[in-house]
Amino acid sequence: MWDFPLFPERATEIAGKVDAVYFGELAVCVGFTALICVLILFYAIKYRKGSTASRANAVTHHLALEIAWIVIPLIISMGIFGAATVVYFEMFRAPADASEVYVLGRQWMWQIQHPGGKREINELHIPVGQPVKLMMTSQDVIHSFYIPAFRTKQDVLPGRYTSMWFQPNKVGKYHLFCAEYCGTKHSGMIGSIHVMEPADYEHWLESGTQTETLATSGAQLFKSLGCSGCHGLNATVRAPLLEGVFGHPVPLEGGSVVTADEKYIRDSILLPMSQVVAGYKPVMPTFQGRISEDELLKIIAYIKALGRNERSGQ
Amino acid sequence: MSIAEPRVEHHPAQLAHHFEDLGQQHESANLGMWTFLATEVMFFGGLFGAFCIYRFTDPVAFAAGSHHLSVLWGTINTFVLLTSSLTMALAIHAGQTGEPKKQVRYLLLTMLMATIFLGVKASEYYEDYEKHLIPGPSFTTDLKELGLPTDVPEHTVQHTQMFFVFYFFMTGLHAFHMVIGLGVMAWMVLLARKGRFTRDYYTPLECTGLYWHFVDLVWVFLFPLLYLIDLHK
Amino acid sequence: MNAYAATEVEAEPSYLTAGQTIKSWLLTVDHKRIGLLYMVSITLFFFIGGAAATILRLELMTPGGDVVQAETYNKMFTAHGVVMVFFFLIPSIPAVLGNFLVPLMIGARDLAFPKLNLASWYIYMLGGAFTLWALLMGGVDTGWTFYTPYSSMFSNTQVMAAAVGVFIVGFSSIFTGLNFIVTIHKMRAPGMTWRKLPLFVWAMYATSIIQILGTPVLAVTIGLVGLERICGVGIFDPKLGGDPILFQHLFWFYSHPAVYIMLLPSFGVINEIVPCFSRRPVFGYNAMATAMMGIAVLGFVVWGHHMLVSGQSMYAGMVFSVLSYLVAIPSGVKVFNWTATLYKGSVSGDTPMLYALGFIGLFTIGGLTGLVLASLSVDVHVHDTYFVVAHFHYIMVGGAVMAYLGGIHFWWPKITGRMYPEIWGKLAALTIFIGFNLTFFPQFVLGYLGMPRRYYEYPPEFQVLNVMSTAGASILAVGYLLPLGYLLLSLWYGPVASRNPWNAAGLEWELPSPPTTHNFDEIPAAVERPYDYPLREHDRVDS
Amino acid sequence: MNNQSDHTALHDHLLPLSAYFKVYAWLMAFLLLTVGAAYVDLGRLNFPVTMLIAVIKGVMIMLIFMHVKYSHKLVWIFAGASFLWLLLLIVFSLNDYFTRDLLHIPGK
Repeated sequence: MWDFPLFPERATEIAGKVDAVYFGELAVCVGFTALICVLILFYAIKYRKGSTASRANAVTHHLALEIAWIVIPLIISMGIFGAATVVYFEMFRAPADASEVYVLGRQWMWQIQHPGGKREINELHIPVGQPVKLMMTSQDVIHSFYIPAFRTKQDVLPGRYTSMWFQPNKVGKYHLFCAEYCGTKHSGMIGSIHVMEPADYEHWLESGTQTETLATSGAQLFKSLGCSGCHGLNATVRAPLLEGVFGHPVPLEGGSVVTADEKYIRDSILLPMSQVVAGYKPVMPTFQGRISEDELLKIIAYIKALGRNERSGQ
Repeated sequence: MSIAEPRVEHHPAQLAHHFEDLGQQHESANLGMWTFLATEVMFFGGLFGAFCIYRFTDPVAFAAGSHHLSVLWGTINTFVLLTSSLTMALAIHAGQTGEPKKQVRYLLLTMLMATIFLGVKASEYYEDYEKHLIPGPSFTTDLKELGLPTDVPEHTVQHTQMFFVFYFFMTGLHAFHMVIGLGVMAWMVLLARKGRFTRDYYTPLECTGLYWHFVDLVWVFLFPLLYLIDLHK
Repeated sequence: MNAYAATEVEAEPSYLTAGQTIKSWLLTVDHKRIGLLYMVSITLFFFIGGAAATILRLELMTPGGDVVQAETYNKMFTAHGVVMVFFFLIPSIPAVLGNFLVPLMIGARDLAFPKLNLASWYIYMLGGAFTLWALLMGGVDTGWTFYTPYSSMFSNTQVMAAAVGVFIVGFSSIFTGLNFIVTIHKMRAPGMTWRKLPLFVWAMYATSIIQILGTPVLAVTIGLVGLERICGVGIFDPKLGGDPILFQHLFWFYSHPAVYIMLLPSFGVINEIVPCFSRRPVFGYNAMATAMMGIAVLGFVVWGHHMLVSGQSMYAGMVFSVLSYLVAIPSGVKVFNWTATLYKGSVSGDTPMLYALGFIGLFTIGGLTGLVLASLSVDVHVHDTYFVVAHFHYIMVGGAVMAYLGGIHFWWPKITGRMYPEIWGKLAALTIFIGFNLTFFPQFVLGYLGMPRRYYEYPPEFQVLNVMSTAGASILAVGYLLPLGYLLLSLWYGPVASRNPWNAAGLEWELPSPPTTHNFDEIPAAVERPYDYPLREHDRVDS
Repeated sequence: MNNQSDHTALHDHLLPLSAYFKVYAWLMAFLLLTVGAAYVDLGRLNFPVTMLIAVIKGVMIMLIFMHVKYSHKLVWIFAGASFLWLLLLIVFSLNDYFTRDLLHIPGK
């Protein structure tokens, strides 16, 4: 009975840093709580009603003391703030070489799609030691993707992408929870993260039915939805070429510049009028309602793949 | 309210049992009204805040929505409401000088202005209804009718509808405040006719005035936000 | 106990006996009677919320679902949250003790607007009726936070009835706040300057600011949710073009300061009890008053720390995080000042003091763990876990409820004219303290382990800690039933209380227990400085 | 602050009628100005100019029509505080919207 855990497993480097900040905070908490409790008990006993302790020279205010207990906690808390914030930025700034996995939350399951095209439900298999970035969205209400062993969590919103990343350093099976209340079976929206040796991971990837990569499916959609009719090299309508666009700045009509990221591509497909590339006519039709979240992810993967190629001319 | 008050014989009729003198009572009522208005500012303020944020996220849709409103009627209504504020200020002035006839006259004028405002507002609402601009299932999705460029995504239509959600919520809430104001003013007219408001005691009249000026103040901000800011586009 | 027996005989009837009909209670404009009306109603709601909590704790004894269905569980935590937050904690100290005490403490015959005060009780009851109706008609399953788009587009439960109840009860809170602000500004006795105000009155003033400026935003937000739910027009649901994060901004703009609506009044109560039972003026009066006002203002600009993983921008998260640390400083000042008040005092451990000392300890833990939650990276891990649940229960139960009970015991003789049995009082205080810690301390551990909140089922390795928590909850339940029993009995069997059984400073203690309907025959003209506690003679030399 | 001595006499802010008419004239002038300005394309300035005029109108209504100018400083504080709080709500919310995607991390 007494072999239950009191502290969560730690399976990323970041988790260690979060724990370090937490332990620092815990020390402050315990220290101050102990100080207050000990003082209260000590005073309550020493100066109990009727005790003979001297009450001479009692004061009702003491400026220096009061300044001290404003300034000292302020310094300590700013220190905590600084440390916690540094780790926070590390937690969400993904390295460039992270492989991308797509996550779709819905009542009440997690649908996960690997860049190679492999799909999973409520399970995520990843290789140890490699950074993985999750691109997440929801089909209905707000969910939250939470892996306690990685000390990381991010709300998953409908109509918008959110992201998180991690680099597991320990092989094992870890809890995946939905942390944002999402309805009746909220507590059933759980799963596991399987961190595997790279060789096992390769083996796992090859097992089961082989599907095409996301980018390949995206390429097919790009043709079948008619995108290539305008964005292709031999197009009759002049539209921007998408080769090498991803991750680069794009000048817009009206003078502003945006970086072509997932959000920009998604917006351009769904809301083409909102950010027209400088020098082009606003002629692209919207694909709102004609394309599913799933298909959007594939097209984004395709455009990303194009982006990794050399910029292929104007 | 019970009257077991030891010094009751010194007290004027309008003085409630728990106040020391009329000055204290008047100041309390005045401060209470201001506190209430602070609450009202935040009440409308939440809507203003949400409106501003959504306008920031989709200016095109909000501009398109705004273009459906009639600047002419809006301006006329602003004129009417500002005038009603003037007549209300004059009614209070008449309260301060203790002239019941003038109090009644200016209150009635204010009520007339308020009625005109509400009439104009109602006709604007009716026009919106005819143009299928009432949010909900009957809201038009015809891009031409909405004045949106062809080829905009569904979201822009939704945001145009959202403009009207805020338009009707904010102006409706404002109109609701005016209806309450009309009721209170009618009551004040009755009291004023009985000569209840004298140089020494016109607190209810003053509070009504504060309320009415606040209603005017809200409109001073609603009018440009809803009708004007996107007019040049 | 005999020392407390009344010696004086009052000629004028007390406010309790000045009219015995039901009508004389339901149509009363006497602030003291309205305070009692509130006391009865919020006690009712406290036990309704407590019953819901009992079901939650029973269900969580085992990892699987067994006691109730998942739907029922979700409805129960929603009922627990909505009832406890909006119908118990927010009105608790202001509407009961504040109503009763503010006029007495400042030397006034009543609040500035007695009829408005009665109206706010009726508004409270109307809001309560809507919410109870929602619970009886099948319940609500959105959580007390009503997050969109779940609440507006997905939930099939009685969201609207509950939302209307919360909307309505907000106005009760606004009117109470309005009444206090005007009363404190305009009804003080001559000589009762701001620097002579008891800190309880300062606390009520700071609370009222939040009530009048925060609550309307909640009301309008609920209105928008209702509009989206009923008319299906897009406001917060992304499918209809809305932004659910905006709901969270508007909701927390009220609901974070609402925590201070619960907490500032508690500070006020503790500020009265600690000096009285230490026989010392409160340490650092100016700092105490300033700290409360500072909390009221700063508390409005930290709401985004509830949204650090919500999709809010990182930069906004940083701003909210750093401001959250700043709001912790005045809370720390208060804790240090209370501790310093004990120093060289003459401390006695009567029941109110036990609650007060318990409050200081529990609030310290609750406040400090708040710093853990406000730090960006650690919050990513513990956000929406039992760590949060433990933290806010330390603040709201260990803080606000302890202070409320402490205050009820402290002023019970003044309110009812009777003494409660001291030994039972001490026993209950101790039971609550132990039960509370056993219930909620394991939840900190559970939270860091990663158990998310609002979970009906959970992985088996969390069971032992959950069983501990449930065991604590049953002790806590006994602790709460005890005062209900002996306080009620004391109304008939308790010894008659004197004017000032605690030998406390403050205008309210110069009045008979219970006071007359009009409080003061003559408004007091000269007012001493607050907390004028000289050391007892025998403590100066020896005893 | 002593309550009894502090109660201002009731008659002390009786303004001449001309004051009200003067404010009314100014309000009308600003109404025409703001409608006129709305038709002119001032680029980014349209919004601030329109709001500035609204604020000026609002301040005039509060100072003269609502007698704030002649009131106790408490009224100044209350009138000011409500708008300050509204500003807090709007500024701190917009702070989120303006800084989203600043770091090109989706969701941050």
